[in-house]
Amino acid sequence: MRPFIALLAATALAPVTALAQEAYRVGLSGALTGPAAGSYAPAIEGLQLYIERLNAAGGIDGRPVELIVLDDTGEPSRGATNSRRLLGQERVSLMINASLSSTFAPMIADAQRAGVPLLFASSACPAEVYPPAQPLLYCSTAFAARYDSRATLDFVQEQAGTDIDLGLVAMAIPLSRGEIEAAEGLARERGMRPQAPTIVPPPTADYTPFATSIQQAGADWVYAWAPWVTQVRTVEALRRLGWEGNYIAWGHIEAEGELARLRDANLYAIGANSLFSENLPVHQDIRAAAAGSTYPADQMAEGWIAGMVVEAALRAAGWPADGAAVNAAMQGLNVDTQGLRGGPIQFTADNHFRATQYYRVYRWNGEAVEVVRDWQAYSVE
Amino acid sequence: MQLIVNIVVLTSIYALVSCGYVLIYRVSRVLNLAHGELMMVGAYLLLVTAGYVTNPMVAIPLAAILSLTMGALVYLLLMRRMTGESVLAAILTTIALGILLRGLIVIFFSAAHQYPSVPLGLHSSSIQILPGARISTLSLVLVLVTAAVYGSLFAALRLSRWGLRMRAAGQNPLLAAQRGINLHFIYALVWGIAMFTGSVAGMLISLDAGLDQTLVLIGLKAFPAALVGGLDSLLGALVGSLIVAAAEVLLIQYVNPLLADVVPFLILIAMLVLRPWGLFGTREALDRV
Amino acid sequence: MSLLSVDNLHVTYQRAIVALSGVSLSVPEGHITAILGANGAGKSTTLRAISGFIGLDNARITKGSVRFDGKEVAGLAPYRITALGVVLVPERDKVFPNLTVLENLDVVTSRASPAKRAELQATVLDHFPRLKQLLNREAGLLSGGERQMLALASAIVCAPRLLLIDELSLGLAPVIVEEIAGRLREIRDDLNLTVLLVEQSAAVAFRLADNAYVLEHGEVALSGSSVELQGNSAVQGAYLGTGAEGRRSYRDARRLREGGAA
Amino acid sequence: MYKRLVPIALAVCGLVALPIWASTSAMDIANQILLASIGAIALMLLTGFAGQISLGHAGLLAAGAFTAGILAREVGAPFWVGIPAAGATGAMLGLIFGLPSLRLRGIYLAVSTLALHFVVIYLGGEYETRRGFSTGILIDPPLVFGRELWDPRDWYPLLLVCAGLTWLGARNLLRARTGRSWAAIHDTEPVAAALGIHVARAKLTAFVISSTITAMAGALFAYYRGFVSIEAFSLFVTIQYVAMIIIGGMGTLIGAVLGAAFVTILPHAIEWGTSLLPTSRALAGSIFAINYAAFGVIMIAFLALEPGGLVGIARRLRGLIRGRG
Repeated sequence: MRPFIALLAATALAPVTALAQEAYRVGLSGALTGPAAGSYAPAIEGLQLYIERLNAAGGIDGRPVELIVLDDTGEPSRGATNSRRLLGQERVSLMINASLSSTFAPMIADAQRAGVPLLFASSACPAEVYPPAQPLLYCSTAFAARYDSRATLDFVQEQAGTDIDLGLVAMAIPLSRGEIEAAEGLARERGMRPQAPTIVPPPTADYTPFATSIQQAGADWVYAWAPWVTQVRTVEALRRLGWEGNYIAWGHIEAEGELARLRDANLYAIGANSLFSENLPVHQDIRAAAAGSTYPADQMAEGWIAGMVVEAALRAAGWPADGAAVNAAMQGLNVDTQGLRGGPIQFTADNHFRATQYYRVYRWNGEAVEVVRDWQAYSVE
Repeated sequence: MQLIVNIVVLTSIYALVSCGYVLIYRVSRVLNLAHGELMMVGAYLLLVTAGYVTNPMVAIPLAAILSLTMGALVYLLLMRRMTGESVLAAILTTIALGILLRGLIVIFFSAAHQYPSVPLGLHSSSIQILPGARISTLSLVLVLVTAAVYGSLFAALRLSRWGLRMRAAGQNPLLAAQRGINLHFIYALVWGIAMFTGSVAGMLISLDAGLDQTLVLIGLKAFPAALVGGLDSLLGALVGSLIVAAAEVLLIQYVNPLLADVVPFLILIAMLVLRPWGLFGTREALDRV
Repeated sequence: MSLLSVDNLHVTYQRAIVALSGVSLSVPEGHITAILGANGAGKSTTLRAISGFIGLDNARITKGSVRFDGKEVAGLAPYRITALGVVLVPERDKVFPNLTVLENLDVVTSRASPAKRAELQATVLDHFPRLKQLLNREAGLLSGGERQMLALASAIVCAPRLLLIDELSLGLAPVIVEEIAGRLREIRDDLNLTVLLVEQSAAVAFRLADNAYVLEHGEVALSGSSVELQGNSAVQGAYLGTGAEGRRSYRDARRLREGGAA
Repeated sequence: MYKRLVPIALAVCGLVALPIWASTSAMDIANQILLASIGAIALMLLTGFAGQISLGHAGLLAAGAFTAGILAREVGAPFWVGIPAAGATGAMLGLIFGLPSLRLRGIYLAVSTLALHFVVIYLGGEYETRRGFSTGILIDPPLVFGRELWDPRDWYPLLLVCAGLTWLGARNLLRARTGRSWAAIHDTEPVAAALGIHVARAKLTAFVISSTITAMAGALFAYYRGFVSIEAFSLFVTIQYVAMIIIGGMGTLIGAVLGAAFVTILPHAIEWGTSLLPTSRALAGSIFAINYAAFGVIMIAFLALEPGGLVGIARRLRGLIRGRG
């Protein structure tokens, strides 16, 4: 028993890097690795690049921003350990979650107990951020449960009316299934004929059986809301079966590159982020910053927006910025997304999501990925 | 009609993967739970060879040969030390090997989703093979490859001398050694062939559906197919794969797609209770364990 | 002159049980030599020590030497000794049950060239005609006698220089043992084989062997040509139960060494 | 006898004094070690002593955690009801997990428990989505003696007591008749049967007792984390527990605890190690992979080089010292 107590002591007194006291301290726990890393790691790197660029330009009023990034591999137990370390030992004044929904609960509980605001960036927005919002919880991620399905069904109705058979595709993880089952209800209300949702278990060797059941049920349109892999594998299998219908999927960060790879005229992606091909000044900034990084620039919009929100919050909170000060500042935040999104991100005391959520639909039109329908606003009640 | 085609494709995927389990168990009495990871490593090897030479007709065979040698090396460097150890120790060594490979793959290739078909310029078009039934070219290739692999394995085990020696080593290693058969070569050969067939399956799946960590789970799903047929016979692996694949496809179509994930294991439990040594396995395999 | 000479061989099991304590014997080329002895006298251990398959249930050669054709082989890896031409026919598990008779013959590695091997296979099948009729039958389905024939045949196809046979007659009916022993003698003459035979039944041993050794408790108690040993009253008393003085109490058999030493 | 008491007394007071000077995250690690050692002792009883291979450990942990979670959420059952209820589920599952062991041995038994693991996880997933807890079940901190347990420092005494009780219970069990019957069926079942030991009953008791303790450990874990979700009970968790009893040393209770400590501390040690390297930010991306690879290498090293595990090494060291001392 003796040796392991000594080892334990060693980790306890690990060299707490003595930080210059005047830096703003922000902590992040995210899925840098693990099965879900594909859609979170690029966003985290985008945020790191933003903060580095901010510090290079003198930080906030001369003080640098110290971003502590911990990997939780999408596992709840690691998420809990990270949040205790960030709040207890690193004493951060703002905590960010960029991971699977399974890590939410322990981090929410710790943040509310420590009175430190928790920002969900690139991870799905939990229901607690919608009005009437719970204290301390904010979300800057593009996709949002409930509103995505409504916007998608509006678009489908606009294109093909309501006399259609609607296929529904989700992955067998609780969040994706929940949203698609809600969409089934919404579609039925509008008079469409929704099929029973096709829920695909994650490790699938061959997607053809799932595509067959959708095709044989005679779907004209198919709506998919799931991780990008499930969405794209299903449409590829459907095309191989000779299905010519229209397929609309949620535009994750990989969407732009993938639409160019697939070159499918009837494949729509609905999203809240703008296209990098528009080459707005902010896109150029991201490309410049992302030169030489492991992930492609067009997957970093989510992380960049999170950086904007963090900067705005810290700048509004002033110095010294403890949890309460940053939280108070975030209540009235108004962040201009410089074209990355359809509009600004506004937080109010009651709405920690955004005042209006903008959706855009795009697809491949033969030579490039083009915008089929420009920003469509939905006010968040 | 399309359902039958789907069943044939899924059967050949599971068969090509599960023959790796059967070969290793039948000859060296070791259950290789790292087969899923070895299959994934084979697919990533294709990513490496595709980086150097973009002609698929060269890249794929090159990667296949690399995986054959790697399979043999896995035996010679690691599993050879485990001969004579307890059953649990041997299984756990394969599990540990699997964990090690998973870690190394992420270190070298990052966790992102990769597409080996892009550098090779392969686009998976689809063909109409029967009225009302279409299949992707790669799936067709996979079915043909599975048929070729099983055909050559059955022939080799029946006719070629090395095939006989593999069967002999599986039945009575001591007597095989007394008759001058070099057991280490046989085991290395069989581990090589198992990784070869697994890697070919891994490559074809990744050319069709892209490549990432989840390929390992497909290896795990093929495992019940090998066991249902009896860990001990190739014919069993084929029949087992057919049963599991047919159950999955029909359940997805008519009952509830969610069951596809757990169906193979339900069949496995039923089989273990009724006939633990599987349909074609030899009962002796059970007592010996 | 002798193909195999074993000098003062000691073998212990699990570092505790002494199986052989000082066995010395030599097998002249072209001869059939037998090892006799009661159960547990160390007959099989000697064979396994010579063939190299000793390390199985952690037995170890602790002292002494085994010289084959002038070369020291004690402690060599089994497949190296087999390559030199020493082939063992084990007591149990002597055939591959799921392979057919023909496959059992094809599977073994032979020191002879492919052509010579085919010829060898043909002659051995001539000597065991019953096997020729059963070529496509699975070995597991053969009778005890046929199985022993197949084991001998597959060993001979390896073109051995020294054939070690562990228990030729075990579990077989006398008439079958007679037939196999006769066949073996013909093959020995035909192929000039050198054979070291471990045998329980002295009758079979003396009928086949030119000379013999009698082991007792891991030591060589008696040795000599078969004729001499057959005449030796002590051996008769202990093994054949037909001692000159009529019934003898078994108790004295233990002092076989002092009493009837030749 | 006296000579053995000194190290044990030292260890106990060392453990009791720990909360005074250790930091919160160190306390969190200590609590995780205690939780892990309860599960490891349970698996050691089943595989180390009774020789029944089981790859379903994570499934049992999940069953215990879900029972506690469901009761806390649906019925609002307190801590004192949740733990024994989880134990009952564990016992029931232990029977189900144990039945195949009557017919199967070795590989086939391992496989049947593996299959049961996937079934339990599937049912857990179904429950989570049916009842709308799409992001897992939140459990508020339990009330024990009127005090709300949230800070690792409050949890530590309770967990220490639980681990201690499991240790003592296991030790007495091994000395009792059940323990001896387990030792018999460990190696040669036919001989055990010949000696009149009711092999089937011995096996089933091994499975039931081990599963009950494991399920309670799962429930404790759920209360400690305040949260239950299926992602937390992947196959990797089973492999971690099996690694604990191997690295610790098969067939010894102290081995289970040492293995639990080793496997729990390893990822933190690696993370601390890589944070010292200059390129720590680049490596942060592949920490998970380095952990996985290191875990694999260490397990292989123990399996191939030192089957006796840490206990084996300790014994060998003590032999060396005594030999030379």
